[in-house]
Amino acid sequence: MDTSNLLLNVNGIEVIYNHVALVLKGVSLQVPEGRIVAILGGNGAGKTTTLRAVSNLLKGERGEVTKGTIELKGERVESLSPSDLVRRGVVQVMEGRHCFAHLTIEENLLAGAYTCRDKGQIAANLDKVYTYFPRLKTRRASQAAYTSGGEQQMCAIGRALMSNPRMVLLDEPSMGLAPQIVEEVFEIVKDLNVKEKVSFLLAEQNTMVALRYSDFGYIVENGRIVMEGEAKSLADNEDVKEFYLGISGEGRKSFRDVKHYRRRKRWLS
Amino acid sequence: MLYRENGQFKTSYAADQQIFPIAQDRLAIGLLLLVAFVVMPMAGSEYLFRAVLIPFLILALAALGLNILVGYCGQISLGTGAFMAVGAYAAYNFMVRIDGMPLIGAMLLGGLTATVVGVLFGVPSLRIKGLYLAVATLAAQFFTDWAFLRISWFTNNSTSGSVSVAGLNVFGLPIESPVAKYLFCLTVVCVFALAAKNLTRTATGRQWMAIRDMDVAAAVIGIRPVYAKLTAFAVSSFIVGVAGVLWAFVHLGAWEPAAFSIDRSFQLLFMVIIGGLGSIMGAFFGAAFIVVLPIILDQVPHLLGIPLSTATTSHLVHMIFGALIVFFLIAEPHGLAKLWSIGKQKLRLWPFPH
Amino acid sequence: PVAAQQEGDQFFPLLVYRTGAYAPNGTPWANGKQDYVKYINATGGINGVKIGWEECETGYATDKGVECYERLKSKKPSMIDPQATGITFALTDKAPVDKVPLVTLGYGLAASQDGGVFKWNFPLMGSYWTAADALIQHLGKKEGGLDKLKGKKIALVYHDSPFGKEPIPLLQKRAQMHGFELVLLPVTAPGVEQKATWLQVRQQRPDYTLLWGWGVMNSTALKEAVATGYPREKLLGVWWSGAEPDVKDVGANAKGYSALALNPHGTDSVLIKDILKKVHDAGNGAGPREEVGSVLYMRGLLISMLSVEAVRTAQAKFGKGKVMTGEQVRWGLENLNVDEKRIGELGLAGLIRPIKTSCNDHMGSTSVRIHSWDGTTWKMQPDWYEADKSVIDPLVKEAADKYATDKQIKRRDASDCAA
Amino acid sequence: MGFFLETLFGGLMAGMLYSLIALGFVLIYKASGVFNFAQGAMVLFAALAMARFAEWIPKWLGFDNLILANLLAFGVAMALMVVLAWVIERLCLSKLVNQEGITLLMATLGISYFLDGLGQTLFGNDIYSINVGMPKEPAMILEGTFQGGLLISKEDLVAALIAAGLVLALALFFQKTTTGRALRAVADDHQAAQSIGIPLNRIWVIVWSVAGFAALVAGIIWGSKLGVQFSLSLVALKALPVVILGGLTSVPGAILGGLIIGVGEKLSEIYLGSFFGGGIEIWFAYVLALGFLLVRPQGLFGEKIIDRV
Amino acid sequence: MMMNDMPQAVQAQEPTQVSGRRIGDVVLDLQNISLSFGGVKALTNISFDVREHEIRSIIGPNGAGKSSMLNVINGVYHPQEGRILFRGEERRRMEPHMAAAQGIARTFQNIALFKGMSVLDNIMTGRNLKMKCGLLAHALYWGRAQKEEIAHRVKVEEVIDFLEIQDIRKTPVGALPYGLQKRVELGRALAAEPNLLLLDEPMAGMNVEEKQDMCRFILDVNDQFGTTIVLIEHDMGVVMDISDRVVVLDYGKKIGDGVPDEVRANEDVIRAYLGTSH
Ligand SMILES: Nc1ncnc2c1ncn2[C@@H]1O[C@H](COP(=O)(O)OP(=O)(O)OP(=O)(O)O)[C@@H](O)[C@H]1O
Ligand SMILES: Nc1ncnc2c1ncn2[C@@H]1O[C@H](COP(=O)(O)OP(=O)(O)OP(=O)(O)O)[C@@H](O)[C@H]1O
Ligand SMILES: [Mg+2]
Ligand SMILES: [Mg+2]
Repeated sequence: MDTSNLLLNVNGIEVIYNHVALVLKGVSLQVPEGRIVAILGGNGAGKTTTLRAVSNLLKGERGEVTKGTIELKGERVESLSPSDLVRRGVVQVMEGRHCFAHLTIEENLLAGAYTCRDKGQIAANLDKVYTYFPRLKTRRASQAAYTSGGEQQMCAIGRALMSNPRMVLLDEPSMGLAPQIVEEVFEIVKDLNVKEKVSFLLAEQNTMVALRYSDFGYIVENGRIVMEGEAKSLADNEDVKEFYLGISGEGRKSFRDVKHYRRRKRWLS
Repeated sequence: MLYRENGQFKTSYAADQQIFPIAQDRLAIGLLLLVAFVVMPMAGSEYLFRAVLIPFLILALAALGLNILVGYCGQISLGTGAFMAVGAYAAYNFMVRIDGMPLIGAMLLGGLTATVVGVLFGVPSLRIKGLYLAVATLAAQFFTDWAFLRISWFTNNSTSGSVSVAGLNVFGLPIESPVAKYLFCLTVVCVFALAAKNLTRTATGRQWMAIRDMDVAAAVIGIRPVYAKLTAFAVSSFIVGVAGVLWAFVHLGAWEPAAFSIDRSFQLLFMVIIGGLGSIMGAFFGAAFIVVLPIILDQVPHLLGIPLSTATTSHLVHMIFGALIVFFLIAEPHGLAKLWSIGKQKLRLWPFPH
Repeated sequence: PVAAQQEGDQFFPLLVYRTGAYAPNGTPWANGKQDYVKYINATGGINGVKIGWEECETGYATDKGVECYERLKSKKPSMIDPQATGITFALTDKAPVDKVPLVTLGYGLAASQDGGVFKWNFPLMGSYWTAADALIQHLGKKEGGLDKLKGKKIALVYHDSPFGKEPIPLLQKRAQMHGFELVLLPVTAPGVEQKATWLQVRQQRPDYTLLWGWGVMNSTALKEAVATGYPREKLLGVWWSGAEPDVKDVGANAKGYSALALNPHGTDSVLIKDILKKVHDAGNGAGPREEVGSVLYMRGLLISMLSVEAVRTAQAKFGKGKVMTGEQVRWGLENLNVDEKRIGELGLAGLIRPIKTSCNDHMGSTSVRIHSWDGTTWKMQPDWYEADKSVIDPLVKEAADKYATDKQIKRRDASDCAA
Repeated sequence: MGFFLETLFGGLMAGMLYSLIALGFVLIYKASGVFNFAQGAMVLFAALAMARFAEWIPKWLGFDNLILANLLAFGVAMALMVVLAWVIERLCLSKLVNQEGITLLMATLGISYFLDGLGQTLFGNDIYSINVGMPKEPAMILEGTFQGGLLISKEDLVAALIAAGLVLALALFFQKTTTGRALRAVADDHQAAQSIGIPLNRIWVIVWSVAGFAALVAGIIWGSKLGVQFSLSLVALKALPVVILGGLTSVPGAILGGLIIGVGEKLSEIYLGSFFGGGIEIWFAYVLALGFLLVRPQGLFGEKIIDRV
Repeated sequence: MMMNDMPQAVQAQEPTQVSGRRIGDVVLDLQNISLSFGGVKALTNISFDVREHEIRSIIGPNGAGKSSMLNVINGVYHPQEGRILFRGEERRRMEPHMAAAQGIARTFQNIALFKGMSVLDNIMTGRNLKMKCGLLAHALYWGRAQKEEIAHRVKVEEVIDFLEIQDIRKTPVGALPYGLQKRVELGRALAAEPNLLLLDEPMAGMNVEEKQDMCRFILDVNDQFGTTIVLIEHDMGVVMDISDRVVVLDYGKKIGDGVPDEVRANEDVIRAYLGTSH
């Protein structure tokens, strides 16, 4: 990978929850400026934890980074508060939506612009989000808690975009979105990446789409990086194909046929 | 001996569903009971019984009852003092109005009366939630405070409104000496703790917890919120009521409504939260913390010979106490019981760090 | 220091409250108790026996009080003054078992005056019933005779607790006797909001209003009286509503308010001058110097004084210069005889009336005066009132008998009294 | 009729004073989802600071001017409340991010103990007075219209006006500013608020300072009414039914709730009390609030309690 | 996932034929259901039915009203208009716990597990309706209550084995990763031995392998116990592969209904939801 222009450099971090559960066992990854990097991996692999470690949201989960370093443009950021990071342009879209239940969709979005002081800019951003997600516009006046799962997901993404980020940590953006919207979301990602040079670190289960849109990928299992490479080469890897894309030698299997066999991932057993 | 569960394979679900599945724990509890029932009565001083152990046991019982409501069923109550008072005054009335009413009978009837009142005040919980409910339960607190002062029938027309009991005995054994009182309380507490533990590890307890964690989802899987909430109120106020009887009859002997004031309610809530919500053991930890700590803090300057005025000591005790509460919450928001279990978990891993 | 004790001392446990809602009133009281003990020690002890003492903070809470009692019990206390009615109730059952006399000067259970049933309780110098009786007598006097009270309306604004409710039976009896109307207005403790109460006072326009409060309730009542324009001259308080903390914050607005004065105050007496010299000038005072001689300080002082007298009396019988047990002190309390001469020796000549207890009478005296607030200080009025035995005694007997039956206690017979 | 009106006025004014304390609860709840049981202790602490500094400052600086003394004392007390807010945030709240409501509630109880002790250690535990020149004597109005006229306590009237002004100002603050929105976001989800760059620590210091300010005003008004002493912290208990009746999250609710509770409890005590032997106002207030809640579980203006799957 | 990701091989499936053999009568018949919240029309005049033993999917864009539909079926929402026939009987106003009593279980889109409880306890709650002991028996525990607990524990262990979550049985669910939580939620629903199982996006947030597992569970349940399943899912691969019939909602209206192939070919559906291939 091109390391000359690193935006984010995570170096061998370990994370412990509740003082007892060691979840990340030395994860290192890099996000160069203006790139889209994907973290892939199964349930509980530690994707979310990695993102939380970067955005410093671990504290609220009673987790802590016990080893390793995290650098943003060469600056150590482990001890910064999440809001400091947002000010430096790093914003996270949390897994599981986390919309502000009592606020309306529009208030949610505006709250996302907290760090932005320029009124015109805020209005423009709001417009931008509404054009990205027209569905939000029609639901702008409902309390977030009463919107559908997908609408909340759009709201969460839109809210993060309101802060003019330089880098977005996207945790499972596709979750709960209709296929069309998933595609749209990734188009938006690409769009922002190309036009506004926003970098993305995204944790995603929808490997197929994720690899299609990203430049580089890491595969995490059990708190360790087990594979990394250009998105293209990952997508061509046989193991990745089989376990993350569901394509084996003879093409995609029907979900009906997977019924009665099962193979463990090679690196786990 | 290392604290390990390795090698202790459960061969039946019954074994797996024991209260203490780990052999070392069973041993420890056995020892603890031995000390409590045999060693203490021989070794303890009168002060220890009357000023520390008896209040500790009774308040632990009340905290246990409250924990069922708050910790297991998620209904915050600030009216615990009220239910203790109902238990105490009801038992008193059964005692003085029915000839030959035995102490145990009065105690259980007192508990039952508290149950009835508890369920009555629990009814709003079907509609009102969270902190709104918490504040609304204060209605029970202030109402009973008032009722036992104002309605002289409850106090058997005592002129001052304070009442007292004498000549307690159980099956002919007098409950007068500190040791007898201690053993009586200990027995009652053990019985109720066991019953509460049983409730909480079976379907009833799961229903409560389900309601606590997410009531809509609980309803969807077939738990009736009405039933679950009201049983929690009922069981909780029964235990709290019995604790009230013990507090009044055994600990104080003579009392006025102020013995069950709002301060008591808060104190019990402290115990439950500090000890650990949703943990039987937590009630004991919490009670120990809240009963014993101030006593110790109170004496420290004295013992060290630091000349501090009574007022200053007392203020310092307040400050340290408050700071410790915050400290423990920060260390472990789920209370001392959780801290304890994390400790054990670490012990299990020891000497490997993780 | 909160304690001073050595082996071979006569131990005085001092239950106090210097914190919480009642601290402003509890503190001078506690200081008075402590200063007198120090004073006795400074003057050589009780026939050479030094007093050991330890304070324990109750915060006016019953359970804390019980805890203090249990803690200090092991030090063989001479007697105990719980400083709160609630704690007194809780200890009344324990005291006989542990053989610790309870001294409740001016408070506690009114019926406990009856030593035949309450062997270990000593509500010295007055109970809530004698207080209420004195107040009614005072009103009678103001009106020109008790019969003039007929048709009058008297309101009782009281602390809604056993403390506040105690006077009610007596007042009801008096109301029956003289034909005045008694209006009961309870105030929920601690009494920070009394608007409704005083609106009722304004509506009912009672001829007199008796105030039966403690702590913040008193000053709030006075302020509300001011705010509703109720004449302070018609407002009379019990002795727990007539100290400096109660009027201090109301100041000149409380002018004209009167209350019972169970004890003298001021710094003119020989005793106080001596205490100032031997205790405060020696840097040993429990509280600030200005507080010495204040109403509640003096009350604390008196409690310690009478306790010391009881020890003295006991020593006279059981051996001078020895440490007395709780039982012996109890005997001393039951055989107190503080006559005019002794009062003079104590340095309070003319300021208190003789106190003489007996097996049946654990109160010893019911004499009380009235003092009035002139805007800056309490001014003592000259008249002494004595409770009317014919009114009080039957009530006491009835209540004591009821207590005895409830508790399955046998009334003490003559032989017990003689012992 | 005259008496009824008088009771009504009395109730309204008492209610306004409750609102003032209720406001502190509402502010903090609204802004952080914490039910601040330390509000009572803060009122006491602020009042003690005010009373003692007003006494000490002239002594230290050697002047004798009541107004100046009060102004300086107010400034110092307010500064103290800000410092307090900062310390509470640093040492306590910041370490309890994203915890459940009940844990935070418990922490505020701890804070309340601490403040009670600290306040009395620093400032003493006697009765102190705050004299800000509140009129004490009552005024008689409408003597022509009603027999006996209507007696209005001027002190209460002034206090009620101050309370109303403060409540209004804060209501506007919440409704109109971006900070207001951020505060509500924090109350809903600490972590999500952090994730979009809302600085929890600063927000909390601000809110606790504003609550400290409300406590100071309440402390001055109640303190000049009752005298500054420990019991002041118990006044908070009278504000609780107000808070839930008005809705935990609503500033206007605190006013209206206060008025309803104030009037309700006075009328009940005077017109119903005698049937029950009196002393019913305290529980009546709670029962009244409870009754309201049965109809509207979120209080009058509270945010609807969301339960959705 | 998009249509063009789906190799042709899959479409050789003939679900109708398979269904022909096992699918029975209509168990749930929804007629002209309308539901609105204030001004928002979540469902407008929707009718469809569910047959015994079938896997019936509901698809549609975000906010189409799919979850609301499930909420209507199990009594969380009460439609303003329309009739619901369950096993031929019309249901009047009904509360969720009554639906549970009739054998309707479900999972939720936003995981609704009991956070403070272990996996085992969570799944045990699913058997709640089948447990008969009362409060007193529970308090005493030994005897009847213990027997019952153990009997049900055996059943629950079967579910745990079935879902392959043995190693996390004692873990508190709050600490589990999202995907496993979804699985536990399914376990809780299965523990109730329902005859109608409502699944709201059970595979959201899972990778292909995990989805395959989930499909396996769903198909097995359907096969072995004959449980009727109503499934909401956004992964078209899954939906088209495993469902017997699919109903498509859009903005609260029904725009398509039929076997997967029909739906896939439906112009309206393509426009509103699937999108044209690109
Ligand atoms: N708050 C927490 N306390 C304790 N353990 C936790 C906590 N959050 C996560 N874990 C544990 O950390 C591990 C990694 O979890 P994480 O959420 O990072 O996984 P993930 O890769 O994001 O999975 P998913 O794809 O399901 O979201 C899991 O085993 C999980 O049980
Ligand atoms: N309780 C409610 N109050 C108000 N509006 C609601 C409520 N429930 C759902 N809605 C609205 O009804 C519409 C349908 O919501 P629903 O949750 O059924 O959508 P969905 O089809 O499940 O979408 P998704 O795929 O995003 O989960 C949405 O616009 C939503 O905002
Ligand atoms: Mg994740
Ligand atoms: Mg949905």
